Amino acid sequence: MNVLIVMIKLTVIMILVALSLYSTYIYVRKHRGIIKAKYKFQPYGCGEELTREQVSVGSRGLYWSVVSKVFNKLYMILREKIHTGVLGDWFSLMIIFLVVIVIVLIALSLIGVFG
Amino acid sequence: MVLNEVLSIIVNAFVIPGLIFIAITTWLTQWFYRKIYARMQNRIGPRFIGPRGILQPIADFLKLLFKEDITTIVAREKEPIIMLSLAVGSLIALLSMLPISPYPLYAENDIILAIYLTLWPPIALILLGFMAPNPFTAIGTSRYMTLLIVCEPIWLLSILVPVVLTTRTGIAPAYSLFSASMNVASLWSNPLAVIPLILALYSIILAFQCKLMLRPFDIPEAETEIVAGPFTEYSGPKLAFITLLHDVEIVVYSLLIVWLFLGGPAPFTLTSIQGILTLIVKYLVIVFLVTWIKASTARLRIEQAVVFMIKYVLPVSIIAIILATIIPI
Amino acid sequence: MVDPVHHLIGLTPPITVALAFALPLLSLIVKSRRFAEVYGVSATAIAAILTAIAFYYVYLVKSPVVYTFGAWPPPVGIVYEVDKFNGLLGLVVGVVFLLVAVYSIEYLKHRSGIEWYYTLLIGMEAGMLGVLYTGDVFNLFVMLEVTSVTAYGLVAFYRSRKESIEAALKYAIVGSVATTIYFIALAIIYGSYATLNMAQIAFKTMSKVDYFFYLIGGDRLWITYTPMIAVGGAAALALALWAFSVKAAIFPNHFWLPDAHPAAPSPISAILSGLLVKVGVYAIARFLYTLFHAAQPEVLVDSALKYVVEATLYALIVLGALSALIAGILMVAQSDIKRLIAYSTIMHIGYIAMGLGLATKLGLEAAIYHTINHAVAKALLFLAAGAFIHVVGTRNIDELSGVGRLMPITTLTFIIAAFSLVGLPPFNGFVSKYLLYMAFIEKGWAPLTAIIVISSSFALIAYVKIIYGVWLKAPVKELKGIKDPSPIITIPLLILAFACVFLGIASPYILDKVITPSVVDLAYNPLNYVSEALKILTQALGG
Amino acid sequence: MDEVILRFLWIYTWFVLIATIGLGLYGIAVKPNMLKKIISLTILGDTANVFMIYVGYRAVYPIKPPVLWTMNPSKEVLENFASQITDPVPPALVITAIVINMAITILITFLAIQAYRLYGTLDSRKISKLRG
Repeated sequence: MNVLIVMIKLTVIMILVALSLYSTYIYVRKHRGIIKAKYKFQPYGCGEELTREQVSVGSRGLYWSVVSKVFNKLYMILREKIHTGVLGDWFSLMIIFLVVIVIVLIALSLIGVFG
Repeated sequence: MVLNEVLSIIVNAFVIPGLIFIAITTWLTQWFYRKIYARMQNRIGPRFIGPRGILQPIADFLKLLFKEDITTIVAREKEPIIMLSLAVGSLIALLSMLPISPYPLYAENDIILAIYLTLWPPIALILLGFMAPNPFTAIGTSRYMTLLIVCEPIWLLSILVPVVLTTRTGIAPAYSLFSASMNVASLWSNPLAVIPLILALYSIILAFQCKLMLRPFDIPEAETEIVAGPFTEYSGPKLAFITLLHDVEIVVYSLLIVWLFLGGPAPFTLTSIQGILTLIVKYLVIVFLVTWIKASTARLRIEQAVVFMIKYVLPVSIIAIILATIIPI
Repeated sequence: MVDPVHHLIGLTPPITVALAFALPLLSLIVKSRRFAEVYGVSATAIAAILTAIAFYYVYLVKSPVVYTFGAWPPPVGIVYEVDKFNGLLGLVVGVVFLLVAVYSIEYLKHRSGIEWYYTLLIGMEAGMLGVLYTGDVFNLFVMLEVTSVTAYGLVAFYRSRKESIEAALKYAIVGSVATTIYFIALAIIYGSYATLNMAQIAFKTMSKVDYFFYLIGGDRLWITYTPMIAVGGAAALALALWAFSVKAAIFPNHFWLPDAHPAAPSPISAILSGLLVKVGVYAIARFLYTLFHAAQPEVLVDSALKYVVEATLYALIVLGALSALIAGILMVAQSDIKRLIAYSTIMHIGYIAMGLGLATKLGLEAAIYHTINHAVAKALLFLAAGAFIHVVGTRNIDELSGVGRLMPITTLTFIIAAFSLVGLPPFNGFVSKYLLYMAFIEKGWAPLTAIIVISSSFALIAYVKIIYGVWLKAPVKELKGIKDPSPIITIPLLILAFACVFLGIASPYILDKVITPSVVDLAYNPLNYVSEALKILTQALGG
Repeated sequence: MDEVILRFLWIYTWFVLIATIGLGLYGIAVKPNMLKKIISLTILGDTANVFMIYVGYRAVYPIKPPVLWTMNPSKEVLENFASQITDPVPPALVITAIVINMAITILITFLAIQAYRLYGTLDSRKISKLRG
């Protein structure tokens, strides 16, 4: 059997199961009325009132806090030393790379020719 | 021919290892798990409903399912359920690739497919966390994603170990979850192959804990700290589906470990009574192990957890896969 | 007698160039905005039809097709040689350009200078098709310059914005250094192999025959085979691959990309990310696999070149892995929606480079299929992001919050593209990533798959960040009157989204019928590529 | 003696060319001023052109321009011609490259002028709004 056909079959299984579960939910929902009480529909805030603006965390603060804690050093090197946005810094890296590959490849070919 | 295909898909989706099988297994597993977890904490556990409380998980699930469905004004209404259903579906699809299914789906190189199927539940949980905006869900979900970055490669490499080993013994189809599960038992008699297998088993159990947010990696849903992490806003049927997904994950991943690392019913076959008993015993051992780790550890901080995984688990899995590719078989 | 279809195929880039340069002149006469738009769309449609003809012809009738300009035979005249590999990429270019040209009508409807925009757009398409179809390394240089100059111009399209001018300036300097270095590589190639025709270079790297092409030149150019030619070949390969890695944005030559791609208008970003970097990838693949036979190093006549080619392949894998990791790490930290997507391009180019570096059949299939899938999905991602930007007028993810709820079609297509790039089954990105994993495992380098997983999970997080910001987050301010943009924008989005799903679902068929033949044409059938070009010469010399 | 001097000059010129390429790259990498970067870029481009011309040149006398005077040459005339001329292909390539270089230099200079208008400086360390 081709693996990609297996993939399609698995997708079908997945969607079948998902559909049956989803229809269960819809069935349950239908048989259960909703009581309109305003406080129920407020976001949970440990007893505090959350305004619309406070509900969502800014996407920057969301990731940056965790990531900067764990991979702090890596980010410092990558952002402050390499991706500085200054053309000269980029070029020094690129030209080092150019010189290295030219020297390495020519050396290898010389080894191949004479060795 | 076509009928046969359709039948196999229907059986896989709904009977074995589909919804019926998974419902029964999940129910019994949750009862077992709660019982021994309680015992480890010097409690009794479920007691009143059914003999020795065996019907308690079903009662809990039904109670949650028929409660009122509350969606806050900023949250999404039906998308969480769609994501959760897809995640459960992906896990059942994963099971239908194992020999436990009467019509197993397999092909050459299907292992990556299996690994990608296990990616659906994390995605569902992440999106779930964000579908009900709240500071707590946001913090919990971002922690969960940080954990995922370190635990996904470990998960992949550890699963690859038995597959690579069995393929190197020349078994067809190559790199297949099915053939690896059928033939891994013979590797345990090879002293050289045992080393990578044990290393991989160690790392996959820790990755399991991490993926499922079990202690010591329950940082995303840290109770009393950030309420319930990604699930803070959920109640009623949605919470029922979340617990369902969590338990199905435990069942499916334990079965995966049992088959892929311990060879399922080996040394017997699945059709014999001894085989089924062996399978159940192995399964219970894995569930017990996971519960034991959960009960006996305390929660880490997020950066501690990440550093722990990078320092003590990721190198082990890398060593395991390198050994698996180089040792003579 | 030349088959008339050959004329159509060979003349595709020149026709497109002519269409590009006619537009400013015509717009002097017809001073209507509508005219420029219709002209732009029809010109790209003509190019798309021509590329489709080329694709059809090379797949079903004959491959490769050689077209000689002015009927001058190969060593003297310029040759366009289309095989299944570049025919396939040409089709992708044609289709994406057509969709982008349609999309641009609505996206730029409040901007002036639309005729210049379309001139540059069609010019860039002409350059790209030229780079893909050409069978001559110097013509590749010229066409690369055409593509690059139009790209610099389009990045600076918003010429009163600080960031676009800055990005364009940096991009232009970096890019022109790269092309100059490539020109030096050409000098070395010409000095070593005494020809600029790809088929002939491919022939000379694999045979010791003192070939009769050296009609011109003194004793120094009467090159009989000596092992020292390998040194020239190595130097040329090093310089050329460096130059192409700038165009393809492979670490450490990727710095210009995250600046340049977001600064352009969104449809241009889609082209830059989806197609322009692929031109660099194409050139790398062509040089390594057709000219220097990296997939079958045993046919190389110099053992020295074997070392060189193998070292280059290792370098590609290492650099591809580094690109993927670094781009993944930096992607998470971005707060500008287009900059984030631009970093993802670097990551995927890293994957493609790794696939190219593996030099196995599976690896090459993965690389080529991923090239196409990424072109489609990334174009869709940029166009969908552009639709958000068009409606709301900001690129900051936080300021876009909640917009997606009011724009369901755009959000749906965006999510499909994001999931495809993360590699969830059954979308197309999964299939090519799957091939890449299997290529690594098959080669016995299973630990390297961890790099793909780590970078993919970074990508997942980054895309979830956008999905969260755009769709799930509660709106910060009152959103009024925001709805899905007009069908001119949404129809290209839906077509590309359908392509994402289709390329995933139909992948067994596509792999079998399209990708594998193109891999064979690229890497495993060098004699075919060479003999087609040489046949013409023999005919010209009279048998 | 002539041979030695010729050889020395030949090698010396190659050395100078490679050094000039290095100089151009150095200027682009190190000089902070955008205008100086552009000047270095033109130095690099012109050196590349000279390099190309040198590839087509022969240090073997007699040298003739690659122009054939007879309409229907015989085989001997052609062979004699081919052994004496310089290679005409590199100059043809260089002409194309010069035109392209000019176009690019004009474009980059325009961009630099525009950058000066917007940023008020040509210092590449200060033109770094985009980063990270």
